[in-house]
Amino acid sequence: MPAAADAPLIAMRGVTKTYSGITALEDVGFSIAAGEAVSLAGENGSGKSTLIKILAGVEQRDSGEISFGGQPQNGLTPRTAAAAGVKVIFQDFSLFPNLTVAENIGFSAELGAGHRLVNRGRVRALAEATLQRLGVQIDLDARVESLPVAHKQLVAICRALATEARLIIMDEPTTALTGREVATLLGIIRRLKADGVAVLFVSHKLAEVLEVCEHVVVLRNGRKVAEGPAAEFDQAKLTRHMTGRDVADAPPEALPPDAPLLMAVRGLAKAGAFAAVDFDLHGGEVLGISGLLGSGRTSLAKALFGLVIPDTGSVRVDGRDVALGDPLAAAHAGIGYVPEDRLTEGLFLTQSILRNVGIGRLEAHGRAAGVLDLAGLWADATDWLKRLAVKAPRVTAEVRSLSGGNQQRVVLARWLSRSPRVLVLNGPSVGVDVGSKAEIHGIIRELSAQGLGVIVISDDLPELLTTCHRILVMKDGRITDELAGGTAEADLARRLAS
Amino acid sequence: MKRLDFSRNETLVALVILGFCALATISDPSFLSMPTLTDLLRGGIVLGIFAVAAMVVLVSGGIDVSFTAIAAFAMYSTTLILVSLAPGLPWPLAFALSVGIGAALGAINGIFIAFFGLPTLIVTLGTLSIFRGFLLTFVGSKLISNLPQSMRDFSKQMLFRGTNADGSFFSLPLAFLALVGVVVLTWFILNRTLLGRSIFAIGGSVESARRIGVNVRAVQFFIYVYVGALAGLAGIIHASMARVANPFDLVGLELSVIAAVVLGGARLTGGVGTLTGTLLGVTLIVLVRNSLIVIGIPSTWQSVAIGVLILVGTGLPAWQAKRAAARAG
Amino acid sequence: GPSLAADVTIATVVKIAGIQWFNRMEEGVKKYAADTGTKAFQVGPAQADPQQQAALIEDMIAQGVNALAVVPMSPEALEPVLKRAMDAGITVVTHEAAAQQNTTYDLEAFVNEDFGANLMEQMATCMGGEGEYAVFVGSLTSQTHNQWVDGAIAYQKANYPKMTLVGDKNETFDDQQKAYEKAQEVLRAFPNVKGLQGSASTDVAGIGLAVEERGIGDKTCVFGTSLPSIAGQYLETGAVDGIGFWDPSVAGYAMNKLAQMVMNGEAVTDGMDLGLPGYEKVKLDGKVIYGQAWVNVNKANMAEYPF
Amino acid sequence: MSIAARFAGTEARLAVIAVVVFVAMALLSPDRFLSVQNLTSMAFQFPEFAILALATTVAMLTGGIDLSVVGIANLSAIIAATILIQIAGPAAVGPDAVLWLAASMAAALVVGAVAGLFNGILIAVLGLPAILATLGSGLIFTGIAVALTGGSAMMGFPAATAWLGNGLLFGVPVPLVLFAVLALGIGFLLTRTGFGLKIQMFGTNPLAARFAAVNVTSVLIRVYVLSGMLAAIAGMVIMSRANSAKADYGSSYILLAVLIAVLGGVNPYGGYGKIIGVVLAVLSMQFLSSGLNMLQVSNFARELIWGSLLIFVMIVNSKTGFGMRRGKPAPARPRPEQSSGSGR
Ligand SMILES: Nc1ncnc2c1ncn2[C@@H]1O[C@H](COP(=O)(O)OP(=O)(O)OP(=O)(O)O)[C@@H](O)[C@H]1O
Ligand SMILES: Nc1ncnc2c1ncn2[C@@H]1O[C@H](COP(=O)(O)OP(=O)(O)OP(=O)(O)O)[C@@H](O)[C@H]1O
Ligand SMILES: [Mg+2]
Ligand SMILES: [Mg+2]
Repeated sequence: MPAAADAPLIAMRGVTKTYSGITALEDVGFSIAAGEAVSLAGENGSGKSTLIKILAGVEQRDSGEISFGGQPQNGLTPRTAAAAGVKVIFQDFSLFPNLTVAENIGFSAELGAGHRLVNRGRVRALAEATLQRLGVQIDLDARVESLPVAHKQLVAICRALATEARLIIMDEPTTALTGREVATLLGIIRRLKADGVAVLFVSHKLAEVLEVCEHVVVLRNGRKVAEGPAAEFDQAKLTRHMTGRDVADAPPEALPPDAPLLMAVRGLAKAGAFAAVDFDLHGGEVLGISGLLGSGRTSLAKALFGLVIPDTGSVRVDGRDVALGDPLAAAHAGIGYVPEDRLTEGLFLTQSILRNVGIGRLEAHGRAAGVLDLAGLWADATDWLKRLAVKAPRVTAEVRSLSGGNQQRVVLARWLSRSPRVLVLNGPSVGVDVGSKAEIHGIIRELSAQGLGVIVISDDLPELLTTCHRILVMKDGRITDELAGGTAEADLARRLAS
Repeated sequence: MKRLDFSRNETLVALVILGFCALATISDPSFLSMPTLTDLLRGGIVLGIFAVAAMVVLVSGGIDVSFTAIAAFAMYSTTLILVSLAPGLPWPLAFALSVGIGAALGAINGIFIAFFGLPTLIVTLGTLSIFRGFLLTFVGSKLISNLPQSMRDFSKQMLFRGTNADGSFFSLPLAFLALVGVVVLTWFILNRTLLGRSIFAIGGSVESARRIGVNVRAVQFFIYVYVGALAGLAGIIHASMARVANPFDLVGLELSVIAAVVLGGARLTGGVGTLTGTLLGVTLIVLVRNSLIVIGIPSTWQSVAIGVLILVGTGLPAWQAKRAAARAG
Repeated sequence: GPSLAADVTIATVVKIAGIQWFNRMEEGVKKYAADTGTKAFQVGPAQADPQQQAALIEDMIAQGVNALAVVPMSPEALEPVLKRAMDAGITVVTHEAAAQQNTTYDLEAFVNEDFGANLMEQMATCMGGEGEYAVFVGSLTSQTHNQWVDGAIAYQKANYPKMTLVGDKNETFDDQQKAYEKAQEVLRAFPNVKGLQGSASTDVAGIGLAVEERGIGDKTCVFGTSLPSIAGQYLETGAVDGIGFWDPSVAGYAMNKLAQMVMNGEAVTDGMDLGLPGYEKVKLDGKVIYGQAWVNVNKANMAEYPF
Repeated sequence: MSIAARFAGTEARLAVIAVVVFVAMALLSPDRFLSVQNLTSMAFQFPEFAILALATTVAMLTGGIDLSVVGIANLSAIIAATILIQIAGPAAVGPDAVLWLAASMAAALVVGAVAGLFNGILIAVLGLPAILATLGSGLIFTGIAVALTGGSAMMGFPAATAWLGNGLLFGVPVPLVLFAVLALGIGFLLTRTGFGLKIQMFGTNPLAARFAAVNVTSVLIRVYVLSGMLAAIAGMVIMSRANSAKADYGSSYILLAVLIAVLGGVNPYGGYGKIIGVVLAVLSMQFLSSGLNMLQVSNFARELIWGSLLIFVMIVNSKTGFGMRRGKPAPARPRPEQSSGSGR
């Protein structure tokens, strides 16, 4: 037994976890030293979040050992984990939508300190200080439910950083963040490390991973397949370990000059969100839209699909005006929308995977008197699940049992099965691993080859550059710039920041 | 002064109340009088305590329909115990007994909900039948109009009395203080203690609360015990003021109480609710129930009138919220 | 019919189980069973709902009782099920349902309108034959309550022209608390009201409480149908001036006895004596048997009726 | 899907309970409970509230509730009764009577649909929580029924009216046939039609339904119209069985219908529920109720037993992982406030 003094901060051995037959983790072991940042890498569904939940005491392992500072931990609960200094930024944020920003940030601290009475001043002060440390400005009294996703993520980060921690676990903390916030966060991680705090970092953005972590652990199908110092890994090698193969993203093929005009947006405006938006989309074109947080991209995307009612302007598809502010009219005109927040906006979590896809294609399988051709519907849905290579135990399983990336494909499958004319993808690869991401990019390319117009909204600059023919840059609700696809990444980053 | 916030339920319900009072005053100028006020305050005591209890549950993301059965059970068995075993027990002890019985029954709800993890609506729908069935089968179904002296005494204690021009009295019973006490205590728990904030947190997201280490079971258990205790208090006050312990009473009120709470802005989805709103909701319901004759609505149309007011009272804020949501996208 | 009393089953089905009124009726039913050795018992639904009562009768038919003594919650709603009972050879006796079609005999303690008039007479006397009065019914859908009140109003119009009815029939939903609130409201809306007449057994208790709290017991005249055990405390203080009722236990006994007579093939005739107080000389009108079984109770004689 | 798989879980356990209750009652009073008389009597009794339970179920699947079903039932019955009494008259016989019965039935359905439309608009368009909207509208429907009739019963139907609630069709009670047809129809609707699928998806996640271009307003409105029409049918059955129509018939059926739906495994927060479960719950309740009446168990004890049964079933279900607790779904990203008027 090593003496407690030189025992690693956290050590795991043989950790195994199964969910009703599905093995999420099998015999995983590694350790994290104080002041060290370890990256946990792996494809969607490889077991990263599960491992984190076990460390945080949220889920119980089936077998294996975990020790904090040499002390074996049995029956870990969220409270004992927090007391031991383990703080977690959950992939789904785990915030309280009905409480204010201040309270969300301060709650765990109050709980951890064992106060019985709450002191609002104390809570506010802590929240304010933490927000300042991260250099973000969010109204302390706003209810979290009213915040955009990115702000929610920032609040979740603040909550974990608010109090003294020995290990901070971050499960994809940057999915909704743009370059600037990511940079700030990475800066904070460096400072934390310097203070002796350990970090367990999960991200599909491999560049970030390699930038900030000393050590890399790679999971595949719930098993540890590689481990070593970050210096020994590059993106390609990491990708190979994660997926078991090489993944290469090809640049988009050139758009044929005679591509027909598919969609024309003119003078679209909504007070406080976006203004004077004009653009055309041609058949087979992939159009990227990028911008900083709050630049109005999401509002614009929702407006295209009728979920936001614009004040003025017009959207025409195939030369016909689309009624604004009506998702049904938009869908009918052939516009599809894959939302950014798949858990609340995209999925019917407790329904089967099949139904989640099938709901998009009811009309096509309708028979007389509203009766469905169920066999056809399910065959169709199954076919799309296959085409998008959704990894699922059974197609009748609840969609919530899938990993994030597979869930995203389910939403995609739903829209693709409707054969839309224009597909608006808001963050198509948010929380999706490199392997799946490349496949989704492949799908996008394939779609455009079939003449579909695709609008991709993303913060992921390489993604935009490899998939899009053109990229629009938004700032303060206006389109300020336009670039061709295949431009250098640095160029796009500069234009975004300017 | 902040400007009136028309997107808040509280403001809208307050406006509906004012409108209704104006209407009542126009049709009968003597509407604005002390007897009206004391009658309404008195009518709001039991409903108010119930509503506060229902609000706490709604905030936690649950729903409780069994509190009326708990109240009837606690009230009736306390009276029975007093009458048959301890006729001389002073009223504070009798009240404590009823509160205790209520808390014990609430604990049964709490066990099913917190420890077995069953859905709140279903558990309380079940215990509603169980408590009522047990009471009427095994405890008794005869009403007791010979209340023990201590309860009679309590019902005759007044905070103040006054005499109208025609020589009749108006008065506000001591029991009103119980409502005030319950409101203050609940306000303190909900807003000033970590327990209270945990109730809100659970209402926002149980899973998130669990993940940051809130002892969800303990909090839920507390909620249902607390609600049971409040129901026990409301029950014994009801019996004392009505000067009869009728085991058939109270059950059937639960949906109106929940309606009052939701009128006041509490969300059925949990996490949101205020005491101000709850009291305004109760005020509206009591006001409407007690003023239809004054306005001159014929008996045959009175339930239509109440229905319309519930719809207007909830419809305005709901419509407002929906428009705001549509504007924001 | 069955020969031995012990083989005879008579089910008394009341509007709702457990309440004071029908508990008292059950005493009569039990007494009948004890006196005669008949299997006589009483059942009632847990909720005041005609459909639940119909289902209960349905079950009684299925289990093969010989006779049914029914106090219908809503007589009309029971016609089909009682018809089925009679078709199955079951003797049916009803109570508080003078218009019931499918019954062998309906037993009425009295003519409802007369009973209402009796209450009105007392109230009018108390009021000195003039002033405003208000009436309360348990529910607007209750036939008997409406008959009492209508009888009372008609009697007042004919005999006490200086009295005036204020407001509608006030509906109390058979709930003392509602009666209390309605009474408060009536007292506010019509400050000069002197007479208040209740119908449901809890009405006068609710009214009495409101009257007592306002200290106007001496200025008002409160009458209505109730039982001493419900209204007693208000009779004592004078907040309620008088109540009228008929003894449910006697009615219960009488129904069972009547059912047995029918099964035995005994004749039921006008003017016959059922051998029970208030039913010594019944009036037969078609299928309806009327007694003169009402009792007027006030502070002076309430001790004689300990239920 | 194999039959076993289709019948697994909640519904299978309910089937066991129904059988156990039946056998227990049969053992406790073998000659009476198993008599043809009793079995037919039960078959006449339950359809009226079972149809109301179907109405509640449909609303519950969207995460809403319909507390106005009894009000709608009585109001529709009173309108139908008006036609039968005032236009047809008690003396109507033969094809004439049948025609008027059909006409009154149609009128009742229209009333039910309009009342349901009213609910649907309140909930889907104005965004009222279903529990309050239908509590309020239920008071209004009942109130209108009281105002129309002055509170008294309407009687004097043509004899043919009795057929609906008391007749036999090939030896089977007509109300039972009616219930069976409706249960099958609703079951079919829920599992085999786009509308049914949309109901369940909406109940699972109203926001996602909107994002999936489901016409949520139309779905919700149609749900309450359907619920209103089912209530109207129940109203007609009650009217026929009572040979009269009145504003306060079946007042205890609201809670009973909710209890049955929930016992039948319908998730009151929406998204899950099977008609077979509701049918089994209805049967269990009826066996229990009639059996206990035969044993002369107090009707209050019956409430006690119902309540205990409900909780017992829930405990058994939860032990086997049937989680329908609010906020339980594993990825607990809090559900956003349903501004789209999900009707909770
Ligand atoms: N509650 C659950 N019930 C059943 N299976 C589950 C549950 N949670 C996770 N799983 C399964 O466990 C496996 C690991 O999931 P996990 O969420 O840990 O993946 P991940 O590596 O975090 O993926 P992602 O990158 O998409 O977030 C997956 O196959 C998933 O389907
Ligand atoms: N209806 C509205 N009224 C006023 N302000 C609005 C409205 N809708 C959005 N906004 C604001 O407009 C800005 C743009 O919002 P939007 O969500 O479109 O940004 P975004 O860049 O798409 O964000 P993200 O990075 O999360 O995708 C934000 O500051 C938002 O708060
Ligand atoms: Mg994950
Ligand atoms: Mg007097």
